[in-house]
Amino acid sequence: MSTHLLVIEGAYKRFGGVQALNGAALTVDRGEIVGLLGENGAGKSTLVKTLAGLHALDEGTVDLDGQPFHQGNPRSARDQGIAIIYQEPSLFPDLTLAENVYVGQQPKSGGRVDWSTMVTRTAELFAGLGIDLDPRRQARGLSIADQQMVEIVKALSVEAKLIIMDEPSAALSAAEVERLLAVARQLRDQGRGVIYISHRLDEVFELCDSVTIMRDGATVASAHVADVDNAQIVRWMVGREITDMFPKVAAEIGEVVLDVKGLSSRGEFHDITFTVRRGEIVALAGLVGSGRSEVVRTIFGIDGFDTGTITLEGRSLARHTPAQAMAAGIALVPEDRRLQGLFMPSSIAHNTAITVLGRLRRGLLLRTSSERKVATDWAGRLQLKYASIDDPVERLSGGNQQKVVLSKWLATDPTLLIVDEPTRGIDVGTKAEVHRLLSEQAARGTAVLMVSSDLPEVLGMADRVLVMREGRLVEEIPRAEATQERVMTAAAGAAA
Amino acid sequence: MRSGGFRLGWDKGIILLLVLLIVFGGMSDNLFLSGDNINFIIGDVSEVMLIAFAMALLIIVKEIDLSVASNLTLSSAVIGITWHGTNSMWLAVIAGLLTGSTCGLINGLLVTRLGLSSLAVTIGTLALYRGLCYVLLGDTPVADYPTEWTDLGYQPIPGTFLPWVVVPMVVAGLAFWYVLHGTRLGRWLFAIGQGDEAAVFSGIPLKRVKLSLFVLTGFMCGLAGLAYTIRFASSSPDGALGFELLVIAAVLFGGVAIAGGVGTIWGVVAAVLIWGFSRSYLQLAGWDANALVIVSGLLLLVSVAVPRVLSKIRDAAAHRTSRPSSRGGVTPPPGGEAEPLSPAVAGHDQGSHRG
Amino acid sequence: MMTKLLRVRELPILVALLILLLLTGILNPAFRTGDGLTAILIESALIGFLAVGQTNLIIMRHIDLSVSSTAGLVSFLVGSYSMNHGGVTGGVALLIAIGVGATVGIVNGALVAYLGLPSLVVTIATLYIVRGIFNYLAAGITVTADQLPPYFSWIGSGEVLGVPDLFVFAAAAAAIMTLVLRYTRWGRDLYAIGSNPPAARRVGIPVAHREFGAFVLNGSIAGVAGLMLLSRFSFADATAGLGIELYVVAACVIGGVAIAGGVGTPAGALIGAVLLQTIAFALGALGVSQFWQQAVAGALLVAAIAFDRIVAMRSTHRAMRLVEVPV
Amino acid sequence: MTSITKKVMAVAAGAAVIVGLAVAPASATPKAGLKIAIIPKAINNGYFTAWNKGAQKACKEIKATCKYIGPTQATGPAQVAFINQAIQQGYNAIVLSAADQNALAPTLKKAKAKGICVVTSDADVADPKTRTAAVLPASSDRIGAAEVDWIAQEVGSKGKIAILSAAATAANQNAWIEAMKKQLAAKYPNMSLAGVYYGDDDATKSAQQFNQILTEHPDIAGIISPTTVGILAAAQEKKSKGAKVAITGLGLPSQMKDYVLDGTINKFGLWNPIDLGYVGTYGAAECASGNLKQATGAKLKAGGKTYTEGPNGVIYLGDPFTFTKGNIVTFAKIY
Repeated sequence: MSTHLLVIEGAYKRFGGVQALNGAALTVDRGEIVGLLGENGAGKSTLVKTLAGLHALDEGTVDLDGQPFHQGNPRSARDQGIAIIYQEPSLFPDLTLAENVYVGQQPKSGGRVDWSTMVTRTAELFAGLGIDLDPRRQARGLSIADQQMVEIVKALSVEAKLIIMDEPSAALSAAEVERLLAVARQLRDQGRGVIYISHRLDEVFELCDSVTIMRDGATVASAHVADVDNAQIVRWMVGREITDMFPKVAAEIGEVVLDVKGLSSRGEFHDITFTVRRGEIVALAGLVGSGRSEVVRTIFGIDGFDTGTITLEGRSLARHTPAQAMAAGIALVPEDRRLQGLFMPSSIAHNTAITVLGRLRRGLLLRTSSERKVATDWAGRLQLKYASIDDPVERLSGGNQQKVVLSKWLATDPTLLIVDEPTRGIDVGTKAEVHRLLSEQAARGTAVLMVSSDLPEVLGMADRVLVMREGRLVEEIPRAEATQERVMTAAAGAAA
Repeated sequence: MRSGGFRLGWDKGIILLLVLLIVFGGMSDNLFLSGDNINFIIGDVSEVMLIAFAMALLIIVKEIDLSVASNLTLSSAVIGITWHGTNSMWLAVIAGLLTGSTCGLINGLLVTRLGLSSLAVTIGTLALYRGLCYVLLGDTPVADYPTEWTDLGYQPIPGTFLPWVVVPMVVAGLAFWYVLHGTRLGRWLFAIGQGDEAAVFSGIPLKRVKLSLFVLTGFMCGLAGLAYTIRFASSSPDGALGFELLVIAAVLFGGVAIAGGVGTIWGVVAAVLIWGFSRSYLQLAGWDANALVIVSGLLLLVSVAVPRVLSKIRDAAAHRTSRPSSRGGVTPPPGGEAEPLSPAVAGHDQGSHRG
Repeated sequence: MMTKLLRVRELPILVALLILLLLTGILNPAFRTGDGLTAILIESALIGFLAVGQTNLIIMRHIDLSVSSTAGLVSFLVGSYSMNHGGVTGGVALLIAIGVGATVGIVNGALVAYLGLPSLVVTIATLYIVRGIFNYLAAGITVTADQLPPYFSWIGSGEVLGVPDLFVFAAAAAAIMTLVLRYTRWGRDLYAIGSNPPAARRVGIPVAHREFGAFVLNGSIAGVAGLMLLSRFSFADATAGLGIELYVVAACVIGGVAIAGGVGTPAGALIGAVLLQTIAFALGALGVSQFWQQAVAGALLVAAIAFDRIVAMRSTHRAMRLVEVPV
Repeated sequence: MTSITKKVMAVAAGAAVIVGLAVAPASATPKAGLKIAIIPKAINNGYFTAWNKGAQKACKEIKATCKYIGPTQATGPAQVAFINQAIQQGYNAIVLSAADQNALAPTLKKAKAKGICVVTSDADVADPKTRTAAVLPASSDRIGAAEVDWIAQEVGSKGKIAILSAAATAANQNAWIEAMKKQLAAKYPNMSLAGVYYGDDDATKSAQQFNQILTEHPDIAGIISPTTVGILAAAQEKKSKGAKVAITGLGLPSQMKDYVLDGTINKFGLWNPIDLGYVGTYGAAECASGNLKQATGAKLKAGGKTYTEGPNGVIYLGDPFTFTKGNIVTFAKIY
């Protein structure tokens, strides 16, 4: 029996236009924590989904515990001893915690589900990991961190051999991260294999035994943590010239366009004050869950706010709707392309024109032809790769979908363009194009407010960097002084 | 905005079905296409058609209204009561339309303000509005409407064989066609049906649009109540029983997807006419009334099953280009993992450039 | 053990029921003699029994409107069989009931579970088709008491300690199904599917098979309900069971089975059925005129639905909304 | 109208039925080869199956082709489609039991405009101008009074009674109920009407309403149910609950036989639906042949008996028969 717990070699997988896995490989031993690193879009989550049994590889071999891993069936993946902890776990809100742990495999006695054993066993597993949750309470309303603990306990309940943690620490506070890392070490000491996926290199160095780095769907390197340093890992991860990634066009900074003062919304963010000037790109940096998306949603009018003022070109906006924000000249490219940015079954033409229908009516009738004209015009400007303007957007690649969302909002000719994670999950090539577009738009006098968790992007594009932590604006750093350490310190509140 | 794969074909297919039915029916039974019979059929389907227009829009935005039949009867009852009270038919008509719209408003507020499921709400209001009919009329139907109004019910428009009710039907049909397929509001309806959240993020006033659709449906029930009252020259509390399932069946048969986001007005018009003409044809051919009920059930099933089977076949075929099937399969990787701040690299570090 | 069954969710409607019964008892002497109570129980037996099968479907975010036609068809088929063959044994009656009911369930289940059609549309269609077939066969024919074996009316009118046999039968069915849902893996899967369908698939629960099974079970229950109809009235004609499908759904909703799925028990749905019937009776007993009764019942139904939502909204902390993330 | 003369008329009417069946058809004055549509309130109802038997018998006698067409739901709007069918297919006459007093008026006007004779039988429409004649069992007053007399005999002319009717809007039932109220006030001072309950001609609802009556008025002495569905449901409920309340009203002998024989019901009445169908068809045929107009005093010969039109073209066939243990078995075979 080979010594390795898991061996993946020569893995290939294509989704429509995107080659998600391009010759990936990964090896994990029992009692080892492997850090799986790579930029987003590098193929990490596709690999995870393969192991979760949600789809099968086009090519390549996967051996688990010496036997070939039976792919493509979630139940058999679980039976073969693989458990996944997702960054946003999804439990069964109406069921109790004990049931969530034992769903589909409830302990039985005398032919019927044995509730008391289920509760006591769950309590034991919780205690084992130092978690004080009541197994009888409903899962609805549980914090993300506690949900993850339930998922981990679910893994323990099936005696999982290999536990994959897919960016588990993203939305956790420092204390919750410590608890998570301690639990991971416990799993390793129990002889299980752990794959830890994260962008926080400090956690990786603190926790993992070895690292495997992926880029553009392939495994570029793997090594023991002791033999490598931060910079080497980054070079493997990024592996391309940084500068051409962020074509910064010099823009003449004009007067204040957006002026936010003392903005607070209970439980989301407090006392946010900043300005964005014409022609300026301001980045809003910080960890996921630090409240950045909530701020821009409020500026755009999706959510309300308790105190403070929002003024655009001198006109104040209060309890306004997105429609009023758009009328005032604000545009928001939302965080989730699929759920918030696009109407997936609809055509490129309809998606692009939806925000400017008011202007398109000629005579009585709003003709699809006028929508096609606008969409074709913008598709050209953004070099969109598409067959016909009437194709549904769900057939486009991630990068092209983002271009449609961008053209949808650029078509409104906004004075303030807000973009939330503009280049998340799109191929490297399109990323550079999006950056070029943003800086050209700024050069034309538009004020740009960019929420981004991609530090190279923040440092490469922003004229000013505002850092948020746990709902507060903690630091404002001009471009010249913006460095990795300073932003990280402000964002994580701890030495990088 | 009529995307949505095969559905596109269904609304054309159904118009073809209508033409075939009329041609085939006409050839095999010369009474079928007589002016009188067409006059009857148009009158027979008028109330279903009027409400189906508004119901189609509701289903496109993923909502539904089961209270339409009770609303229709309540509006008719109010017309009766007001006619007795004020002796002016015009006041009665206005009162009826107001009643319908108010009932729609109540449904709309419960759904949009309280976030209730429209199915659950309208099961409740179906019973409530029907009960109010009995409160207003008790056991005495209103039947003493002025003859110049009730004559409209059966005398055709002079010089033609068409009943007067064809006027509101055509006007409403054109208006709804224009709104759904030719205006910004129409694009919004399809957008809401295809993605609630994306609609809000595109600046579409979701709650206000849905509320106005419920009020519009209520108004159309009031209008249908007026047509019903004139057609039967009376208002009684037990009118239009079981009517709501008929309207929903017609709308779905017309190509409007219950999952929302897809549908056409001409598809619905064709579906209602097919229902009217096939009923009349089978009846003239001596079929038993029960057989008609079976036929309408089968037609509804076909209207939903055929597109589904074809899209499954299309998906299976498309699978060779490894596009995952939409049912239960895995959608392509979501917009990338939520990525925390990556301290990976300083902006100016010249990483070694490879490949 | 029973108390655990009626968790918090069913408590409010149980309290409402007791208050209403008390109120009518005070205001109307007949109630105290138990006659009124027996009458309510016999009336809610049929709707309560049908609610048992419907609950399984609503828990999984589905619905089955064809139950009234199935029950009507079975009541007529068994009646006419007995008329033509000079009587019918219990076994044959059950065979016809479950056979016909399961067949309709299989058609509904296959179309919804394996072809993925929406259950509202499919069951409206089968409601019409089965009603059409039923009326076509029953045109002009009426089966009367003398053409039925005596045990039908004996069951229909029998009582155990004042509680009508039919209600005992419905209550037993509700109790058993509640236990099945609570103590078997099949039952727990239904709640998981209704609570978070994508997560249920991800955990490997065979969602389609569970949906199919629940439709076949509901069809069979509707078939047996046809026998209840027959024994209740010793009479079968084309109007049997007409229009009760929406009342069954209303009973489930009032009984705490949320339309959004994942919550509710058959026992709660039975209580919902009794509550609906009590409202009708109480209004009559309180002297509310015939014509006001349906309006008040409708208003109470809307209030119950709204109340359920308000309670649910207040109990979830808005900030911590659990995200249903499709993988 | 003393009870004696009522008895005499009852016997005479009964004789007419038997005579009508046996004697050879009178000279067929109506034209042969007429096309007549027989439209019931609903086709799935036993009462109308019997009604249609009478109509078909008349059609055979006058060599007319008659088609029995109608809706599954007993509502006016549902009947309109079938009246239209008769108009479209060029029928000469329509025999109609109106499910709704008012809703059919516009369509009947259209039929009249097309020269189609319409005769209502069993249930009339409100506007006499929309049809030529109406063949009804007896005047609503006579029917209402007879039912009150039957229940009075059962309860010894004292105590509370209730009425279990069909739909709230059923025109003939409401007319009979008015007559019952008048009869109670006039003849039975120490009997009182507790209330009117509506079973909507639905077995389930009728049974529920029966229980509602018992619950609300535990001291109820008698229940009148002027509808075949209501009286059957009431009898079944009374028997299964062993209730003591007296029950009477209008019911089909074939459906009520058991309950009369086992004493659940002692006396109830009905006219012969076969007669109504039979005479109604003759009326329609005579009208279509131009022999019958709507005029008080006009004569209609049918099956050897002559009927005279009262005001508004209404022909009464005579009082309802009363069925008791004695004659229930023979009548149960007929209808």
